[in-house]
Amino acid sequence: MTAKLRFFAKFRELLGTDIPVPVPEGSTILSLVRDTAWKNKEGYDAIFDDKGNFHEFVIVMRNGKRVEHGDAAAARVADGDEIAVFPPVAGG
Amino acid sequence: MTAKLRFFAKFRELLGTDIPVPVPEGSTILSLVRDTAWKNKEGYDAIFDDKGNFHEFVIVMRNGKRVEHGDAAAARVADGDEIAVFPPVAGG
Amino acid sequence: MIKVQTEDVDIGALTAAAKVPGTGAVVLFDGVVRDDDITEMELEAYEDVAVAEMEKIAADATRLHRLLHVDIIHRIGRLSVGENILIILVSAGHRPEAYAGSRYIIEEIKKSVPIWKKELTKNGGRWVPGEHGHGRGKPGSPS
Amino acid sequence: MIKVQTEDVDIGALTAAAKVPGTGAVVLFDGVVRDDDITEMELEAYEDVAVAEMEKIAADATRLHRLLHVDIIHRIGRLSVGENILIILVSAGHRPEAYAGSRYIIEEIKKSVPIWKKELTKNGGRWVPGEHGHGRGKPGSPS
Repeated sequence: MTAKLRFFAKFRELLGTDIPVPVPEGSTILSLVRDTAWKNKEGYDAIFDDKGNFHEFVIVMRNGKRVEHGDAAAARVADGDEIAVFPPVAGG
Repeated sequence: MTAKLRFFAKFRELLGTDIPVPVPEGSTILSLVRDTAWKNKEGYDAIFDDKGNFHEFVIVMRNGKRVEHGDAAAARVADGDEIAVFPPVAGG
Repeated sequence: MIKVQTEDVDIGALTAAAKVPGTGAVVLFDGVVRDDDITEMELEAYEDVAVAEMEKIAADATRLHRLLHVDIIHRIGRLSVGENILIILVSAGHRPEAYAGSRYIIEEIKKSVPIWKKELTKNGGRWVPGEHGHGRGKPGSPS
Repeated sequence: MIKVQTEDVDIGALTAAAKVPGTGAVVLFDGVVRDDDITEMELEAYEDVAVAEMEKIAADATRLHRLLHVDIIHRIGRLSVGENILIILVSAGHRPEAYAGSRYIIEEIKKSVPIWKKELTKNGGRWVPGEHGHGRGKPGSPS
């Protein structure tokens, strides 16, 4: 079972993007992003606070739909999911 | 002594425009416009009410500056003046 | 550029030229002849006064809304459905000023610029009534 | 046309094409790279989601403001000072709808469309902070 992790903007610079990741049994959105971000301390710190929760401003999506931080810890990742993590948008 | 009378839009259709008019001694803006408009009843009625006053909506200018109706009856016409009379504007 | 003219406008070129230093937002308003069962529209202006009034409006808008650039081109003569009647192009550092400045200009033009429109239909013509009864903003106030 | 693209836009052609039947007013918003001591700007999008979100915004604007036509073209990639970043073009029967619809679209784009800008300066780069801390309108509300 694999998922794709996508980071954008500053998070992309620190962690890369379009990252295929194997999904261990029982993975949640939160655990999968944490495990992936862990490889780069600066990238991890950009996304998570010191309790391992998403910073308030971080936006998380699964397959293009917003996922609330409160739900990310319980939402199981399914095969083929695209999980996107990004800072506040600044287009226009 | 001559002045130029300019009518616009519907008033122009009825009365013409760029009309050079001799200015009799003591002419006011009101009297000069009245005398000129008199030649065409429909034109006159478009501009004046049955007391010979400008309809409320009529705009009068002398040399590009607005003249209040109340002042038009007293304002003496000077040689070379350009008097413009027109209905409410509708540009844009 | 503030003009009353019969010719059409090159909107692409005009927009490119509006990007003066400091520009972050450009807003273009394009008033178009609407197909309200008309064949054509005929526009007439008291030209010198119309240009002077539009120059005053542009200066006021620039001061009030901190604009960096203003073009106003009002067309006259005979125009077909879909043709440009009025182009207002403003540049500003940021979007709130650009939108507000553009809107200010069109509303003031409607109030005070001596231009008239006649709709030509199959059955003749009809002068379009102004949006402001007294034609100069507040009733009775000289400009 | 709702697009995220690297190429520039032909504003003249786009404006001409926006004059669909019933159009009386066209409003164009053009967001431009401002010369805030930067050399260039680099834009990045979560493309599929950005396009879907802009399509939703265009549909909402059309319904709320009775628009007749909407184009939104957001550019990405590396842009120089003075280049177009975002073109919003709306048509309506009358000007209040056109202005309000245009303004609605830009404000919603700022809130919710996943696009990011990095200002490149002589000393490196700086990600532009969003105008909305939470990036999706009301804090905590899913779109």
